[in-house]
Amino acid sequence: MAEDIIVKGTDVTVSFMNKVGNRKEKKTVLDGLDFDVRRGEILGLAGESGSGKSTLAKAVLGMVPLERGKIESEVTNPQMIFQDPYSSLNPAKTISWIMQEPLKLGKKKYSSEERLSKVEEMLCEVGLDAGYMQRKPGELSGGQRQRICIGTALMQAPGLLIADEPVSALDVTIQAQVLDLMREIHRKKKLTILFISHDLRTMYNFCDRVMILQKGKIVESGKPYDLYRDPKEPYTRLLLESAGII
Amino acid sequence: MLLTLFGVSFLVFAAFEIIPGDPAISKLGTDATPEMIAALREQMGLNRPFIVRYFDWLGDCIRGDFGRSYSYNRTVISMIGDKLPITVTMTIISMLLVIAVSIPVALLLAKYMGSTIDRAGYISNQILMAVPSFFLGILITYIFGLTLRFFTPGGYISYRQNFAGFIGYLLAPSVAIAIPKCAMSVKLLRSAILEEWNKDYVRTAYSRGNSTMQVMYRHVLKNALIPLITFWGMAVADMIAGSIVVEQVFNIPGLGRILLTSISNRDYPVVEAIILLIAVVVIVMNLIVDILYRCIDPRISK
Amino acid sequence: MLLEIKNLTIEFHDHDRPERVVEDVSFSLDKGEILGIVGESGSGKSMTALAVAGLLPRKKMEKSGEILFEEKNLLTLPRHDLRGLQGDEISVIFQEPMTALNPTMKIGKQVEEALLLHRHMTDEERKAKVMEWLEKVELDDSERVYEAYPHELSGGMRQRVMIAAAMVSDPQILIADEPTTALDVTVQSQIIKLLLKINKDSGVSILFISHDLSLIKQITHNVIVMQKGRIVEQGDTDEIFLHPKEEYTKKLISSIPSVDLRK
Amino acid sequence: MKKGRLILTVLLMTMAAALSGCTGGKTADTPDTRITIGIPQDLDDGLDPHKVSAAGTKEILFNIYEGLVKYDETGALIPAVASDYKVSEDGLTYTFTLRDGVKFHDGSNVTAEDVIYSIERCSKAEGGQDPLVPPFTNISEVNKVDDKTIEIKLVAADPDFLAYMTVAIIQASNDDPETKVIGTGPYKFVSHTPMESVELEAFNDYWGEKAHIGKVTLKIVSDPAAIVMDLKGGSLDMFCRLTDSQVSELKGSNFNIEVGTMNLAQALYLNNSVEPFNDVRVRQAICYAIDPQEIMDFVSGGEGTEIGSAAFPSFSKYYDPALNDNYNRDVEKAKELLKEAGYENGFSFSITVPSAYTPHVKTAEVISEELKEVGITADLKLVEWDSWLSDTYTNHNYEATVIGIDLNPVTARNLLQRYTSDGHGNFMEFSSEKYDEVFAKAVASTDDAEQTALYKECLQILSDEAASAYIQDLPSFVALNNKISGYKFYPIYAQDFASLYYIDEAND
Amino acid sequence: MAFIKSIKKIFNKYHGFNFNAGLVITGLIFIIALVGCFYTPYEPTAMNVSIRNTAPSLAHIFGCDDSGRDVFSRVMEGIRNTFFISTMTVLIGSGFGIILGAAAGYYGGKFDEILMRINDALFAFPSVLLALVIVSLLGPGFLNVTVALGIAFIPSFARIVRSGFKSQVNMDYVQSARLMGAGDLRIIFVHILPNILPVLMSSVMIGFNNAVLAEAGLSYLGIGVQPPRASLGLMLKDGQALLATAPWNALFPGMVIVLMVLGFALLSEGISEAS
Repeated sequence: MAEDIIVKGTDVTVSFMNKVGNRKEKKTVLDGLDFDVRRGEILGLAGESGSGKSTLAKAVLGMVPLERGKIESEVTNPQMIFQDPYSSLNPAKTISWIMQEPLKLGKKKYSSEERLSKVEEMLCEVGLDAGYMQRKPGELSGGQRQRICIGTALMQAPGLLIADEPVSALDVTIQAQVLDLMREIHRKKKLTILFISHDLRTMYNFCDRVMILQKGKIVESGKPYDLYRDPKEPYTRLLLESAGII
Repeated sequence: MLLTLFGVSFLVFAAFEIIPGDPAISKLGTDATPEMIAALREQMGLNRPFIVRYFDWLGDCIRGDFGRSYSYNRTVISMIGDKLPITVTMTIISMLLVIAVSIPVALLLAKYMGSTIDRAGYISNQILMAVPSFFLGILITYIFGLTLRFFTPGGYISYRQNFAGFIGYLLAPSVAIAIPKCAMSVKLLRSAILEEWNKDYVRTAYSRGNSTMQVMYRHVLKNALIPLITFWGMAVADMIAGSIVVEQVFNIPGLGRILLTSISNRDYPVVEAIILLIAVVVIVMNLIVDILYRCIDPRISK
Repeated sequence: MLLEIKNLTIEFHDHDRPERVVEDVSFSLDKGEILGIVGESGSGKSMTALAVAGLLPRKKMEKSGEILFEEKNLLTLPRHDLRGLQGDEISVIFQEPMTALNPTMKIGKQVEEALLLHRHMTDEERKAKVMEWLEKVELDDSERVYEAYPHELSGGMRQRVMIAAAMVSDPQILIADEPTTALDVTVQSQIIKLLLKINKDSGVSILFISHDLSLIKQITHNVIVMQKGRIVEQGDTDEIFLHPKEEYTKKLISSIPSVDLRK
Repeated sequence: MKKGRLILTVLLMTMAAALSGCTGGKTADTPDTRITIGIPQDLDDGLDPHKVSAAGTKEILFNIYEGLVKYDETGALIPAVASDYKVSEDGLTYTFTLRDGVKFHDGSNVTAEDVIYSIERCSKAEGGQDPLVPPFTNISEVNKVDDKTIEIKLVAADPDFLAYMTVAIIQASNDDPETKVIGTGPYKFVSHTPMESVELEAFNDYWGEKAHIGKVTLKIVSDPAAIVMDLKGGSLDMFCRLTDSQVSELKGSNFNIEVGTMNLAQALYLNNSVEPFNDVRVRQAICYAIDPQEIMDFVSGGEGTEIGSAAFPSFSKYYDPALNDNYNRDVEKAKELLKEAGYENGFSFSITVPSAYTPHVKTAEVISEELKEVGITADLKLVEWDSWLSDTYTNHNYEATVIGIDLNPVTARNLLQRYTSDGHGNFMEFSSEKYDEVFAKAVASTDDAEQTALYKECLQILSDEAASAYIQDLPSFVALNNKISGYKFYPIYAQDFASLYYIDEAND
Repeated sequence: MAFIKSIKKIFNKYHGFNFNAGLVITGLIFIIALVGCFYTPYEPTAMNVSIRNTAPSLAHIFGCDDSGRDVFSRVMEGIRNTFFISTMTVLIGSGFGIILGAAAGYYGGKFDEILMRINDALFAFPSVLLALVIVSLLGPGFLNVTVALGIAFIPSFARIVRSGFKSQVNMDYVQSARLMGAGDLRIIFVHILPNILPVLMSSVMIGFNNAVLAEAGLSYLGIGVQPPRASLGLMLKDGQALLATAPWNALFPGMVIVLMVLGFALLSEGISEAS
């Protein structure tokens, strides 16, 4: 792979059998996809529900078997943050336990003091403070929880962070703050981010590149400015119009 | 489904390999000489290796021949066939009682949510669930049989002689079996109704101008019945097991009594046939529950 | 004036100390007007809408002020009369199309329920009215939809069914509580267009609740901005979007990601 | 001396006949009277009189089948199908004269062929199996003298042989006695619904005194608690072998309680081949530690009769009450014996008891309490009847057990052969040369008095060597509806329904 | 460590009516069982013919049974035995139930299919016969009944744990734990288990009262606790025959069974209500 591309997918196809009544039906979710993720970029992946964007994320993480094609990735420990803040943090554990977990599991061994100081440090980085250590996910707001998720994901200094609709469940003002945080982290740590969303407006200011996905196929991709100014594919134009951008 | 049946049949057959006691000895009684025992074992084919006997027996069962009872030397089918209607009728009556009692009571409790009636109903529910069925049987016989003379204890009338008397007598034991299951059904239905009540479509129904009763009967009850049906499916299996104990107390010669007597007589063919029968009934009940599921809840694909 | 609300206040009493959810809210709704209520979660916008629809829980709740509709105060109206209005004069559509419909009841029977409760019609008349509205909400193959169950339809189709079920009895007021939040962008814009068409054709006034400012901008004539149960600002939508007076409104408007394609 | 014996038996017979005749005062009952009798177990080991083994089944068949002679309630053998019989001088030939007018239930007359067929069926050993009645191997030949007389020749004289002549007489033409239940007794077999009930009906052409009650229903009641409730509830008129707690429940109800004995020897049977019971001193220590009277107080409210050895009271010829005082409760003596045997600080063992018999279970509980005072801990192991039958009784793997041993036929030889070293059914594993020697002499002697003395000496040895810790002959409580009377206790397992009758107000 | 912390958390979080009532009843019974180990007013097996079947009196508050033994002392011993058997039964049942249920729920697929089939087979098998097999395998008596009941309870626990795991396994926090490199075992026992603890706790309580009922049933049939030791089921059975003349023989054990079962039922309600 070219040295600046860290993940390359060629002819990626994923399908699964779903039982309708007693007949087994093959449903293709990703259909011969070619894509690449470059080091240090924020790549946007736009598409409506059923377009296969989450499945693509899982494919990149190697959690879904490919029917055809292959994905080469030099990233050793990719991490992911999710849309629903309520199910993305273990409700039975305290924040400090949750954030120490990646340190316990990582290859580098840390003593408990080192772990606590790293957690405190990360909490500040994501705009919270040590006071949150002993609290439980149930006691926090959606925005605070998403910040904890980001902090936890960064604990193992991942080569790639996949964000699956991280802000769409939050209030508009909170969304802006969380996106700012992610942009700052991207800048400071040169972190490559795969940003999955259905909201083209948010992606315009956030992503370096945007790929439009429809029914498992990449319709179009490019810089947001070029893409939004003269969309070549009718589907892209439809999305932009529905979002009131053009 | 067949796998389960196969599993049960193997478990039963293996069980009697382990339980001590030998059918030949139990048939010949105390003054049996060792030679007589050996000869009878030969005649019964007990000396053949376990596996051979198992597959022979399984083969016969599939062909519908469940062999002859060791102690009664009548065909197993005639014996069970004669007793099956008794236990089945009792289970059906108990089932009807459970359904007839639990739905109105649960609706009542759901209607007066949180009031004193709800609390009192709740406590009595818990108590009724806590009473062992044989204890219940005794209390019922004592109160309704001896003191109030509603029925003559032990006065079982066979369905051949007089059907009304037969049903009349079975009412009391059916009540003893049904009560714990009624309490459980009420509890389950009540919590299911509570759960459905918080769902969005109830609010939509209210927004259309339905009164509370209309919302309950047109929308919630049907959906709340779904978890209950699963419970009733499983409850039938418990009821049959429960009837074994209750048949003792009410002196009813049903399947339960045959099972217990045959176990103590080491009457292998009869026991194995009865247990297979119970397993079949349990599996059939689960099947019926699935089918009921499908027609009530369209979400499950046909 | 079709509907007038004067210093509406709602207090919850189920926790130890009473929690004031809506405080001193007053506004009015004219015939054929589309009035938006916008605010973040916890601003009380849904509570206000539910109060108008008469769907607030009766217990552990203190309500004061007036909601006047045809000279009747909906807050103090006896339940029987309130039920006469619900589904007939005032209808509601909700946010989650997946759960707002009864999963085990056919679509046709759910849409006709308002008619069943409020109109004396023969079965044929009722079916005709339902089929008429299923076509009006642009559902293709309305015959199949009539017989179908909710889980067999997509999110967008289900929301159209909700609209049909609400409009079938020609209500005067339609309350839409975040109707498109759970839908895809493309489907969202179709539903908005449908609501605008219905408003134009039947003159029904719509109370549109949302947290999405760009949506409010597209559909509403006037808007009310709420924060923590109080009205921060209200008035003509375009006027407020061009130069908002209150700090909070400014902050809200600025947080919409702007797409400036001119540079 | 032999002639004297002969006259004695004849005298007895005439007296019995006379006696039965004059209980009088009973009118011939109308056929529609009925009685429902509860029985604890179903007749689940078949209905063939020659093959049946369960005591519960034999009790009932007593009413349907009769032998050439039959027992009466005193235990004496009275003529039945045979009107009378003569025994030859050397005791080797028995001649029976058939009673005329004896009919089978299907109306056919009893012929000599039927009698010969019945006896040969029991003595022939089909295919290497033992004969149905083992002592019949002593019969050399059975021949028909004429239509009315049968002659049986024995290989060796046997004073008890007459007892074996109670074997049921069935029709020669009856190829399947299991299903064709036709006998000569006072009651006819009507039907048997397994696990439910057995129906009998009075046989109007019975040769002897006709049964008073027309229909008898035997209803199976397997749950002890239900018995009392069913009696009080009115669905049962009679139940045998109740426990004393059930009897106390029936006080004040419309039931009379008849008290008799169970005719069995209940004891703590010790497995003499097992440590430490192989030491006679340990066995004697246990006898000293146990107090039969206290057991009787607990188990049956003081009822029941103490026994000192294997014979039970109604076997009056051999029962010797003096043996009861052989081991009166003496804790010090028991400890002394234990010390001698090297078990100062006691030992522990388990008593296996069939769970279905409440009296035996309660006896074991009392024993384990009593043994505690001597430092011996006995814990109970309840097993099902079938496990007891095969594990304990047949395979002898147990330490101690509490059970009652009854007798059928009621002969001393049958009672005592069990204790001989190689005796059939010697589950106690008792063996003492002295005992074997005396028993052999007793069997061989032909003089009755000498034989009785020798058998008594055997019983003495059993007590002295403490083969088992003998306790009691359990009381037999029978609940009978107070409108019915005439219940008779028999020394053998027999329930005589024919003697029951309704006390009609009319004929009192 | 986390496990104990969450148990502590659960207990101090609940305060509903059910939970308190359940706690009071179970606590009372537990204390009686505990005291029963050291002191009982009379030797439970001491017989005294003079006081056979005497009515409850100051000396014998629950009266005396058919062999003149103090019913109250026997009930205390009975509670201890029944309590012990039920606890062991639930421990065995839930222990294996968790392992099997977790594996079936977490991995799903073929393994789940086979496990559930075995489960159904065990369900369809009358527990009476199962208990008989095990008791005859190991001999009657105290421990063997516990093992028998324990095994008979595994299917129901496995089913509950399985449904608990099925609902948790697709949650996002499980996926992120996997991404961080957590092994399956760690995910099952450290991550998922604490979240289904409330459901498990309430089913443990229901399991408890079914165990008490089952033990009573088995003793009724003569399998299980051997006389002269006492168990509530056995006392109930013997007491039945004396319902008219000495009803306290049956009523007090029966009442204690009902109380015990009621206590656990309320406790389980309290837990499931609050979770």
